[in-house]
Amino acid sequence: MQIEEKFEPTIVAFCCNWCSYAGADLSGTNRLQYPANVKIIRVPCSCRVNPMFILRAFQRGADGVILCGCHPGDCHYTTGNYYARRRMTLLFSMLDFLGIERERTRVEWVSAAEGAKFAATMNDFVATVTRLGKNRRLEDLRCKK
Amino acid sequence: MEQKNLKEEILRISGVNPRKCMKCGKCSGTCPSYEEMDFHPHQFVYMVESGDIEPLMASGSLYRCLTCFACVERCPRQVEPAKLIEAVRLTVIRQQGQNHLKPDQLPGMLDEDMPQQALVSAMRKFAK
Amino acid sequence: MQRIGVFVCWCGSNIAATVDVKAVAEALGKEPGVVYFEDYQYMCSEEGQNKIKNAIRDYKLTGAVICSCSPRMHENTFRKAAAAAGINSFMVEIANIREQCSWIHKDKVSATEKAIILGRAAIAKVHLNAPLTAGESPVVKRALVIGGGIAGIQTALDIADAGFEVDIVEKKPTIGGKMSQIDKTFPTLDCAACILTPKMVDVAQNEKIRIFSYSEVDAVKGFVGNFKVSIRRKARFVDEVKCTGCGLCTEKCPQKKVPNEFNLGLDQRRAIYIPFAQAVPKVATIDADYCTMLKTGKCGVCSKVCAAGAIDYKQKDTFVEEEYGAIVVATGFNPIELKKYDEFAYSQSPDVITSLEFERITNAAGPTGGTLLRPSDGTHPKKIVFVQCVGSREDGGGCGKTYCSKICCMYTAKHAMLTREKYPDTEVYVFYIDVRTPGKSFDEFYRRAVEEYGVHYVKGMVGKVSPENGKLMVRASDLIEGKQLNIDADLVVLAAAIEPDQSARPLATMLTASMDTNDFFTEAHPKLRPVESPTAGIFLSGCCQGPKDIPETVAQASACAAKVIGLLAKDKLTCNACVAHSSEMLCNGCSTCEKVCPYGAISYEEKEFRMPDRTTRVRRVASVNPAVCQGCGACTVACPSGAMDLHGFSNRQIMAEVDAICK
Amino acid sequence: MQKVIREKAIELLRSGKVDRVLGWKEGEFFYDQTPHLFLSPEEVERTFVYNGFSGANLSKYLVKEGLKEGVVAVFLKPCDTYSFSQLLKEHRIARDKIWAVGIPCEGKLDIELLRKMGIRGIKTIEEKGDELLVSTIYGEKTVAKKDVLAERCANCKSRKHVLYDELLGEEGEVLDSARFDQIEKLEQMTSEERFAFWQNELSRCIRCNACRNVCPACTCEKCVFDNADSGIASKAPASSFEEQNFHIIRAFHVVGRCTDCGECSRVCPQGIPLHLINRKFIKDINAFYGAYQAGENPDERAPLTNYSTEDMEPGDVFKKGE
Repeated sequence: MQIEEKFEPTIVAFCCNWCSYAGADLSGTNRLQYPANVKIIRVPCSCRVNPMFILRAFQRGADGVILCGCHPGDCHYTTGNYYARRRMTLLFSMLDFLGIERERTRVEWVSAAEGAKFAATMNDFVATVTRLGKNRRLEDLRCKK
Repeated sequence: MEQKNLKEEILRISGVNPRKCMKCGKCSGTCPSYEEMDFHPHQFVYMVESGDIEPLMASGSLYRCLTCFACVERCPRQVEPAKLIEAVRLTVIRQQGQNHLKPDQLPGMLDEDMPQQALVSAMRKFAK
Repeated sequence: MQRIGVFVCWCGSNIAATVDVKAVAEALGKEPGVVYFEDYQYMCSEEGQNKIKNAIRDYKLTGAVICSCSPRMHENTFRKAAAAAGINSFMVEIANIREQCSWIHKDKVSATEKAIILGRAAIAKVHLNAPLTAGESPVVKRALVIGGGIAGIQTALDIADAGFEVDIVEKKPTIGGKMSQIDKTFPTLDCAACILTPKMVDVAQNEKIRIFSYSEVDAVKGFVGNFKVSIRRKARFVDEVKCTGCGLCTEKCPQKKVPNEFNLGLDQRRAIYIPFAQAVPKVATIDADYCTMLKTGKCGVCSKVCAAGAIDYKQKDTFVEEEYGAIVVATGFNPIELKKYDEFAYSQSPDVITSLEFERITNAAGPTGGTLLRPSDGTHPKKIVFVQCVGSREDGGGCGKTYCSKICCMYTAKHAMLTREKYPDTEVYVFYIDVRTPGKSFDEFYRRAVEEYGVHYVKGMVGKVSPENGKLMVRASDLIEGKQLNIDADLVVLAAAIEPDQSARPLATMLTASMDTNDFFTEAHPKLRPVESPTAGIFLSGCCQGPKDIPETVAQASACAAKVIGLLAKDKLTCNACVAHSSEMLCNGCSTCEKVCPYGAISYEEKEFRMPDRTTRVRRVASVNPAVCQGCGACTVACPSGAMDLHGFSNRQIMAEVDAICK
Repeated sequence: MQKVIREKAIELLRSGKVDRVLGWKEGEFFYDQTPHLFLSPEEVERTFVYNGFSGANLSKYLVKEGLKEGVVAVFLKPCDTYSFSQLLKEHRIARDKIWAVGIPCEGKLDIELLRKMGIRGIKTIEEKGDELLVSTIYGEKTVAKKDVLAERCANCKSRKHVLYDELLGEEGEVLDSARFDQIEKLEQMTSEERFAFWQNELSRCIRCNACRNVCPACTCEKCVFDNADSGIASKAPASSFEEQNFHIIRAFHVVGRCTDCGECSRVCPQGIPLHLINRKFIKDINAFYGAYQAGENPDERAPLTNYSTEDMEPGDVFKKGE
């Protein structure tokens, strides 16, 4: 008999340096818990995130990818998150069109003051992805050891 | 007495300047008789200042003030509300036949637990 | 292959309590390229930094990974340490195992596992790191101040005092701003003109300061240290050099029915005017909207009376192009429009006025010569009601502002006090929600209004003002006594909320400076960098950043000047090292990147290339100005060919991190 | 039409106005044409063709042609002019070296549809209004033209030439096409159905790169998939996802630049409807950010280099349908 192991998803979170990464730090400073599944990659701005990175993450076995940036209007670089918003809107719509579960991708605007929001978002996202289970549709099997 | 003179009279008797009040409410916050009063110490100050004195004179609150001076002690701006209440009370008592306590009431109030001195002092306070 | 050292910090027990630091160090020690690993209680301490420095020297490290607190905390510390040990500071990467690991997880096993993965990602990134050097750009040693109110004046004077040239751009015909309209200043009650006009004269006489009055900023290009600004000098139809400011034209002009904006429309001026007697520059201006000559070509009286021959009806807007190293925004404020506040009858009765209008009525140089008279019938008001917080502290939905306008409590106390002083027979009521008087000698000032001048302060808001038979019936609540009041007032003065000037929003777009939802400029840091905009080289002075009274404005103006002087004192600026760069052989020249760059850092040039097939070709390629680029990376994603990449956050570095995390 | 075009080509070459002519050359079979650079009037006379199988969009060749000495004439169908205009907007073509001749197009044929009808051994096809007279080695056959029109032509979006130096024939108009119908049909499927659909389609991809090589938007100096330094270089498919990765990134790189010319699907040897991916992006752009047609207006900002503060959030895409 197989013993079913509890599914622990791999979540990649791209956080912009100025708001969301600071928001993530704040949730740490306030000791707000969220699952260890979330690993944060620091980028200067949400507009630095290439759709390529997101596909790459899924290809390499990520189960969910979330992009966090400053709230629209608050971008450190004034317009970065507006461009990111359009890019991600189109990309996510496309992924859905190709039959990839829409809940695996998310964009959330988290300011440097929203430590609680960051933790809550991550908790929710991890729960959602855990419910979806393993990402099979986008995984590149060659990358598995 | 006319309203304006009434206010001047009370201010003269008490020596209090109600304008100094900044309406923080600490006097009422500290008052042990608060629950039994219709008008609370801060309202006395406020209403005297705005010349709205007759309701105060008609109020039983005048006789609920213990003159404990907690409000005087604690007022951050040294307005001395108790003195003001005392002045309003005096204004009432000084009117003809307005004694709040009459000597013939005293026998009925005698009580084993109450020191007689309390009655004497009440007599002095509430009667001409 | 890099030679990488891994340094795991305990942060006392902050990290070590939840993360098995030894296990992390050992696991990361096994990663390819890692030749040294170590853990220590406080890596950021001098001893910890020495460990890093020594390891770099002893093990000939080319890169370092520090597993510690957030890079926002100590990245610079460790970069400096690495640089001191002789490697490029950008060869250091931080794995954030405190804020983003030990502090948010309780389970030691999963936290340790995560710390190892974060370490691996950092190692993967360092493998692809390359030494970066920040470029340098020269600084134009001149400053531009936009706005000639007290904030702009003070900033300009301070900068000029340090020996730098300053230009002031003021959209009105004269500098002076709101302060010139004010009668007296709290808490000392000295007259505003007496303290402001000498400063205005100082500005006019200062050799380092040029005033561009009746001018606006038209376009801003460039970047910190090297702004190129185009200033539009609006046609005032008067030659500024020739005009002596004698004022004869302003007396002879037949067009007398022009609302006088300086007195907020409470009286009238001529079509050619000098806003007030102490105006700087003291030069007449023709109001093109009202001038009969300009509209119909028939009049020309001012030209006839002008002995200096300064009138020029054919004058056109001109543009001045100037270069600056720093730009100061001092665009100030305005009271909000009160038309929507029907309950206060502002539009229905001339006797309901704003506080700024009250200032003009009580000002000796105002429409009434300083005598307090009702605008409607010129009688002396016997009962005045002041209403505080009109349009301030409202919930977002309405026409008001969510913030406290800050200055109203004090100026209302001032108005009430002055009224009672000059006219002791006048009854004065002030309706307030809170009286907010933080500031030196401010509360004492307010108490004086109450105690010495007998101003009736009533806690509660006015609900309704209705004009009735020449009186204003004011219905309000008295929250302390718990009753409704009805007052038959002669004059109602509304403390209107203040808002940033309308010119601020388009200016912010030109400057690429950020603003909050209320159109106040955002400071680089609300506490630690309050006079700088996040956009380098843009500085904030006065009410454009938030409501302020005069002492605060002047303090901020001087602080702002100090920051500007600090910038202008430098000969060269060090640029951001993490900038975009284009691989010319890959670039298609399609201009997509140029369009998304918020800083205009990308330009295109035709260049001759020797191609792989040994032909030469002239190609259109992008080039990034590293002095302008702020490193956001918008261009890198817009570029279809992958020619554009970002130093310090390259495509391959980020993908290496992704790979390390997803492994 | 072929006659008029040939005459124009010969005239241009003879007059010395142009040095080369870009057109279609007949191949081994009637339906098998290749884009060709004609250098002499004789060559034009001999092998230049223009008929229902002249589907190739010649605009992309202008990128390279523009680098050469001399002027090249090119014949552009309405939809090709969009690509031409878009390439000019991206500064990819030296305009002064191009003489663009707009030519009319009545819709191109899809050989696969003819084959599906069981028609083999085609010798010639004659267009007679709405009908086609197909002569094969097995005899003659008549088919309705609409039944064998290429999908992109059945859903033609425009018969208007957006850019040309001279025009042969009459100018057409922008049409109301039903090109998004199939996208909508796919959108209405469940996520699982869509995944199965694309899995079936994309798993056939052999990574021949024909779609990329023919695409007029894919004119990069070096494609990221060929660039060893890009970190995502890959030349062969190996698993189910690799093809998706390639096609998503390719489609994303041409968002706002794809004119929906349909060349990708035309050349795909595996018959994958690749244009649907690009068309989905176009449909989304129209729905989210207002109608946008790449190549139409050289001054308009492309949707991804533009923004509005009021733009929808990525999560909102899925809210409205539900």
